[in-house]
Amino acid sequence: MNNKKVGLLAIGMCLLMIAASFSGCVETETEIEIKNPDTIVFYTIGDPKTLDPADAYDTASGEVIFSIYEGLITYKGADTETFYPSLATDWSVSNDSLTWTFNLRENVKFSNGNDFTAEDVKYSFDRVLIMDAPESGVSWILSQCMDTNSTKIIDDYTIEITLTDPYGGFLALLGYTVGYIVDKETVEAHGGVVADTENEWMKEHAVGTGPYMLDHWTHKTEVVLVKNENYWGGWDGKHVDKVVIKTADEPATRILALLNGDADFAYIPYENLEDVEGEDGVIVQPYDSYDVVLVILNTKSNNAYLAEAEVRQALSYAFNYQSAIDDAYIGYMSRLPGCIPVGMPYYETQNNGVPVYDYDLVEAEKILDDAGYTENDDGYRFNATTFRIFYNAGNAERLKMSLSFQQELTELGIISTVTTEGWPQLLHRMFATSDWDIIFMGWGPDYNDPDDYIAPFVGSADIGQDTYNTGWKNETVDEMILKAKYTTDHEERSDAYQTAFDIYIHDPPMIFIGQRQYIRPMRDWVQGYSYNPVREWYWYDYYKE
Amino acid sequence: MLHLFRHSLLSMIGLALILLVVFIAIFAPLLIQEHPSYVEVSTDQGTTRVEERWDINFENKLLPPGPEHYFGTDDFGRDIYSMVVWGTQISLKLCLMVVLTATIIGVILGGVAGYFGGKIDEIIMRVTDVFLAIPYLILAMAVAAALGRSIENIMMALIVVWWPQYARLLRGQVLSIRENQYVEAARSVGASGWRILFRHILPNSFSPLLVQITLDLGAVLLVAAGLSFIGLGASPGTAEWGLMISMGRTHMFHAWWYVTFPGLAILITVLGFNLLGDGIRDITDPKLRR
Amino acid sequence: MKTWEYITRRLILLIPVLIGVTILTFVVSHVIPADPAMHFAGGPKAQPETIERIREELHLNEPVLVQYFYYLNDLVHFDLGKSYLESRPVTDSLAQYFPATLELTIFAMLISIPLGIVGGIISAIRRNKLSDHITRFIAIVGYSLPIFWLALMFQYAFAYQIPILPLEGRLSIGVSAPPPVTGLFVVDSLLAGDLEACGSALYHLLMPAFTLGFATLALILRMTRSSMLEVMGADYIRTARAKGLSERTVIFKHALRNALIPTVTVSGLSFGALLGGAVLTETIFNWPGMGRFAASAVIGLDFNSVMGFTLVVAITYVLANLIVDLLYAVIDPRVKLGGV
Amino acid sequence: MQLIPDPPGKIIDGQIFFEGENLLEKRAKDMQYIRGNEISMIFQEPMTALNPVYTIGDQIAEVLILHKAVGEVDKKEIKKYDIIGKRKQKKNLKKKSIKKAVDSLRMVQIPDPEKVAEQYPHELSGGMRQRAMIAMMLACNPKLLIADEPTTALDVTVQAQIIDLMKDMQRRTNAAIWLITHDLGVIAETCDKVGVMYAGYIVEFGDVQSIFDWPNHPYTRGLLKTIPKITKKRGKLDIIPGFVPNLITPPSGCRFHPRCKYATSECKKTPPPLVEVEKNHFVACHHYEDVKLSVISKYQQVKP
Repeated sequence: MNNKKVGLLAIGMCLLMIAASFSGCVETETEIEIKNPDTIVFYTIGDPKTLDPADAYDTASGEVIFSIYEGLITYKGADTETFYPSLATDWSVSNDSLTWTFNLRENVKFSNGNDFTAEDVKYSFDRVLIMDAPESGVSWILSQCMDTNSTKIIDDYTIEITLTDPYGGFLALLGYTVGYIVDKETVEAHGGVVADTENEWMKEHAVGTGPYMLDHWTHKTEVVLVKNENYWGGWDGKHVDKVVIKTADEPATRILALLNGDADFAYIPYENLEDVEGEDGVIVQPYDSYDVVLVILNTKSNNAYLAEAEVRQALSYAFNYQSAIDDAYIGYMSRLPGCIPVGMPYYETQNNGVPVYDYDLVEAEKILDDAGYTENDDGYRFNATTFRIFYNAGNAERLKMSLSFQQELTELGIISTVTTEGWPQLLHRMFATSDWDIIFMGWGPDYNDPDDYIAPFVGSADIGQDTYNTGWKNETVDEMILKAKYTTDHEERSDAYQTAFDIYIHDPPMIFIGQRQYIRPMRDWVQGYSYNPVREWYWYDYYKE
Repeated sequence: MLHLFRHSLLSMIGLALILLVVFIAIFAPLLIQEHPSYVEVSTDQGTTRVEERWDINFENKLLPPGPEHYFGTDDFGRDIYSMVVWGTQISLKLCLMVVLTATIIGVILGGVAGYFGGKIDEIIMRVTDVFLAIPYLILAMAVAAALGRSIENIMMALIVVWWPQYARLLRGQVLSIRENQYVEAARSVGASGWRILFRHILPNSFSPLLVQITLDLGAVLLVAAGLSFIGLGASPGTAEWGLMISMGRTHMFHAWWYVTFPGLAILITVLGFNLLGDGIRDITDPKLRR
Repeated sequence: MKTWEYITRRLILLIPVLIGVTILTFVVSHVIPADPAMHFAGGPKAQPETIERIREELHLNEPVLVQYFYYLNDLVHFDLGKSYLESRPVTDSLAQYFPATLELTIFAMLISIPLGIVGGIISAIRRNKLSDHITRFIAIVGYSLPIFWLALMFQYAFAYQIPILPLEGRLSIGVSAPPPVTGLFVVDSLLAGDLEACGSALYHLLMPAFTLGFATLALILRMTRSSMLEVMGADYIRTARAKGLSERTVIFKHALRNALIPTVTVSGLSFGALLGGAVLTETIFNWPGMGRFAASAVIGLDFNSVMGFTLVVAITYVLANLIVDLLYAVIDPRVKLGGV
Repeated sequence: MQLIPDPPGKIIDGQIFFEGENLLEKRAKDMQYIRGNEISMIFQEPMTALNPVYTIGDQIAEVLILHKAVGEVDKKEIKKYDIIGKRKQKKNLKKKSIKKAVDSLRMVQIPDPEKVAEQYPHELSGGMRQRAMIAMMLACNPKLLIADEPTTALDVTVQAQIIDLMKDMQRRTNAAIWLITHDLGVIAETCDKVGVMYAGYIVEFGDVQSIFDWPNHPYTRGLLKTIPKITKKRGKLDIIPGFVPNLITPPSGCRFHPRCKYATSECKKTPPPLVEVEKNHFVACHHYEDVKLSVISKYQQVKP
C-alpha cells in the first residue's frame, strides 16, 4: 500500500463527500420491483412496551396485539360505528343495558392448539381486573363498569356479563386490547394471575387466537409475526405470511427505507412528508382521525394569573391556529371546536362544530386590558412574570408550535420560555409537582365514544377525571358528564354535552388546536389497507400486488 | 522560537483559522443580517436568565443558499448564516470557559497532589482514576442529563469531566520538575511549598499545559456539540451549532445546507485548535523537532 | 512476578475504581428531579395508586444513602434494576445490546488501527513529501470532525445520493440473524456457515465502523508517525542497516515493533473514545447497540439504564486498558509485569 | 557504508574504493550484500546500538541467516506449496543459526553465551553489549571492520578488555580493522597505520611509529604535545590555540592555517596537497620541513 494509494484514496473520499453533499436532491430512483412479496415491513419509532393485552396501553404494543389476540367483537376496515362478530357470534343486552349475553364461536383454536371456550373469556376479564395493569393502568377501562364477579359462564360457548352500573358504550370497551382473550392454560402454566404484578412471560410471549403469532421480538430492533396456521378465519384470499415491524428512531432511516422499497409502511413526521410525497411508488394518503392536539393550561399553577378565565381566553385568541395547521402539520390538520373531535358522535353539540376562538391578537389585547392586565412601562404584562411552555423532547410539530406561540406571546407583551423535557420528567412535572403553566399535549381514542374525551379533559378530579391535572373544576360540567356517561337516551346525552360546552368554552382549561390527519405513507404495491382510528393496524387485511 | 513556528505550514493554517473564528466572534453583530433579540426570563430557581430569540416567519422556510440568505434558511425561516456566525460567540465562550475552569481546578489539585504527595496524592489520584474510567461523552451525558437542558449545564458537565485530565497532567509535571536542582535550591532557601509550586513549578510546566489546553479547546467543542446533538444542549431557539445539526438532520434530504454549514463551522474551529496545538507541541517538544 | 499474579493484582485494584464509578453515577443520576414511576405508570392515563406502588418498589421515598445501599446489594446479585424505558431488567437490555456495540467497536478498531499504523509508517518514511502532508492533513481533519456530522454526511453521500451502502441496521431485511453464539453477527454467521448473513453483516458494518473509527484512525496515524520518526533516528536502526538488512526489513521488523509501543497505549485509550463515539454513531445508523440505548435512556431519564450502561462501559474500558498493559509487556521486553 | 541518514546528510561526489570497486556506484541491493558481510561496523554507543525488543541471539542469528553464513544447511529441495516442510526447514535453520550465534558469542569471551543469547540488550552491561556487537559484526567474518569510537563510552578497565578482544579477533579472522578514535593511547597500542584528520581532510598519513616519532604536520605535532608526560614536572598543559572551524564555512586554503604557527599567506590561498615525505609517510602541509626541523631540535634537547 504505497503512498500514492493512500493519498488518492483519501482525496477521493473527500471529493466524493463534498461533491455529494453539495449536489442537492439528485433523483436516483430506479424502477424497483416488489421487494419481499410475502412480507409486510413497517418502519416505525419506539418499541412495544409489553405484549400482554391486560397491561398494554401504548400504540406500539397495540400494533402487535391487534393481530395476535382477538376480542369478542371487532371492527371491519375503517368503520368505527358498527361492531362485527369476532370470538362472539352474536350478543344481546337487557333493556337497562346492565346485562350483556354473548354466544361464542365454536371450534376456534389458540395458536398452540388449545381450544377456545367461555372459560378463557371469564379468565381474561377477571385477570385484567385482578392484575389491575401494574405498569400501564389500562385496567380502568374495564374496572369503570365491571368487577370480578360480573362475568358468568352459562355453558361452554355462552357468557353473561352484568355491569356494576349501566354503560351504553360497553361494547366499544371490548373492542380495545384490554378486552382481548388470552389462553387460560398457557397463562396458568407461566405464572398465572397475581394481583398488582405483571406476568413476565406474557410480556415477551403471546398465544392468541388471531391470524398471526409471534416469531420473535428483539427489543428496539424488530418484532416479527408469522402466519398462525390454525386461525379460525382461514387463509384463503390474499394475505401475507410474515410481518416485520422494525424500530428506527432516525427519520432519515425511515424515509430512505420507504424510498428504496425496503419498507411497505413507514412512520414519517409531517415536516418530512415532502421527501416522500410524489416519489414514484409511494402513496401519501391522509385519513381523518380522532388524534387531537391541545395546549393544556394549569389553573392551579403558582403563576396565579392562569386561574383567571379572561387570561386563558386571551391565550386562546393569541394562538395562531392557521400557522400550526400550515407550518407544523403541513396542512394535515383541521380545527377542533371543543373536547369532542369532529366525526365522533355528539361533536355537533359544540357550537355545531364551528371553533369559537380564532387567532386575533387585538381581541386578546382587549380582553387583557379590560381585565386590568395592562402593559407596564417596558411593555410587559403581568409585571413581567414568565409563562413557562413545555413539550416532550423529540416531537417536531410541538417544537414548531411552541416557538411560534412564544413569539405570539412576546407580541402580546407576555414573557415566556420554551423548555423541552423527556417524557418521565414532563409527566412528573405535570402530575407530582404540578409546577408548570403551559404544556403541548395530545390525546388518542381508547374507544369510540365522546366520554373518552370530554371526561378526562373537563371532568374534575372529584369525579376521578382531570387526567391532565389542570385543576379545572365546575360542578355543573361534572354533573353533565356523569349524566351523559350513564344514559343511553340520545336526547338527554346531547343536552348534557351542550350545557357542559357552553360553560367550559368561556372558561377554557385548554386551547383546542386541532385534529390532525393520520398519514401512514406506504408503497403503492400494498393493497387492502384502510385506516381505523380505534384499531390502527390489522395485518390480516393487507397484501402485496 | 518563532521562526520554527513559521516553518510548519499546518500550524500556520491553524493560527489563521483561529484568528478568523475569533474575528467573526468579535464582529458578529456587524456581520449578521438577522439579529437575535434577548428577553430576560425568570428561571425555576428564581434567578433570571437572558434567553436568545430568533424571529420566526414560516414564509421563507427552508430556502436554499442565495443572495439574501448566504447559507439558506432553516425550517423556522431563520437565516442560518446569521445563526452560524452568532454561534461562534456561544461556542468560543463555552470552550474557553470550560477549559480554563477545568485547568484551574486541575492545576490546583494536580499541583497539590504532585507536590505534597502522600495521602492527598493518593486520594486525588484515585478520584481522577474514577473520573477517567468513564469516557468523556458518557460521563458528560449523564451529568448534563441530571442538570437539565441548557448551555450552562453542558458547561458544568464538561468541567466536571475535564478537570481530572489536567490534574493528572500537572501531577506528572510537578513530579518530574520537583526533582530538578533549582527546586531543591529554592526549598533550601526556605521558600514555602506554595511559593515553589507557583513560582517555579507552574511556569515550567506551562508549555505542555499550553499544548493540552489548545487541543482540548477543540475536543471540548466536539463533545459539547455531541451533547447538543443528542438533545441535552441549548434550549431549542438558540444558535448553537450542535443543536442546529440535530434539528437539521431530518431535513437532510430536501435541505442539505441546514446540516452542512453548522458542521463546517465546527470543523473549521476545531481544526484550527488542533493545528495550532500541534504546532505548539512541535515547537516545545524538542524530540519531535527533527 | 508471573503474569496471572499481575492480572489478579490489577483486578483487585480495579474494585475501588468501580465502586467509585458506582458512587459517581449514583450521585449524578439521583440529582435528576424526574420520577420514573410516573412515566412507567402508563403516562397521562395512569392511576395514582399504581404510581405510588412503583415509587415504593423503587425505594424512591427513602433517603439517598439507603437507596445507594439497595443499589449496591442489587449490583452484587447482578441485578442492575429495571430499565423503565424497555420495562425489563437492565441486565437483559444490556446483554442484548452489548454484542452489537462490541462488534461495531471491534470492527472500528480493525479498520482504524491497521490503516492508522500503515498510514503513519508511510508518512514517516515519506517525511515532508506531498503524500506525508496530505495524510497528515487528513488525519488532523479526521480528528477535528464532529463524528455525528461525519456520519450524516456519509449517510447522505453513500446511502442517498449514491445508494451503494446500506443506511442502517445490522442485516438487510430478508436476511435472518444467525443463531446467537457470541452475539457478533459476523462471527456467528461464519460459525453457522451462513455466508449470506455474514456478507450482509459485513456490508452493514462498513459505514458505521469506518465513521466511528475515523477519529481513532487519525489519532493512531499521528501517533505512529511521530513515534516512527523518533525510532528511525535511533542507533539500533543504523546497526540494523549496518547488518545489511533491506530497508523493508529494517522498517517493518526493527523500527515498527519499537514504534508500536506508544501506539498500543493510544489504541487502549481510544477504546474509551470509541465507546463514547458509539453513542452518536449508533443513534444515526440505527445500530441496536448499547450506545443508542444509552442515548434514549439519558433523554428518557431512565436511572437504572444510565447507571448500568456507565458501569458496563467503565468495566470494559478498564479491562481494555489492562489488556493494553499486558500487550505492552509482550511487545516491549523491557517492561516487566508489575515491575514497570 | 552509505549509512548517512537521508535528510539531513547526502553523499554528493567523490569515490569510495573497496577492493578496487567504487562503492558509490553500487546498487542498493549490492551494498546490502556487502554490509555485514564484507564490511561491518560497530558504533560508539553500545547502550542503544542493539534493538531493545529482540534477544541478542535473535539479532546475531539474523545476520547469519541473511548472509547465509549458517554453515551446512540441509539443501533438501522443498516443494513450493509444502508449507509444513518449509516451516520445519525454517525452524531448524533458525535453531542452527542460534547455535552459531552462541559460538560467536563464545569467541568474544562472553561468559555463559547460551544464557546471554536468550537475554535482551537491557539485561547486559555496556561492555557486554559491545562484545555482543563485535560478535554480531564479525559473525560473517567480514573483510573490514569499521570501529567508530568503540571504547569511548566504556570505562577504562572495560576499554582495555575490548581493545585486547579486537586485537585477538583481528588476528584470528584476519579482518582489517579501521579504528576511528581520538584516544592517541589506543591508536599507539593497536594500530599499524594511522591517518590524522583535521576538518574533514587527511593531513598526515603513515606508520604509527613514524607519525608518533616524527610528526610532520603542525596539527599532529600539536596533538602529540598535548599529551601530558608523567616524567614532566607539573606545569601548564600544552594546548592548540584557536577553535575547531565551522565546517559549513570552512577557512580557505589549508583549513588548519588559522591555528598554525607556521602559517604563511600561501597556506591561506591553496590547500596543501598530500606529499610523500618519506617511505609511505604522507603530509599535507606547505611547510612540513620547518615542522620537521623544530621536531629534530626538540629531540636534541631531550635525548642526552
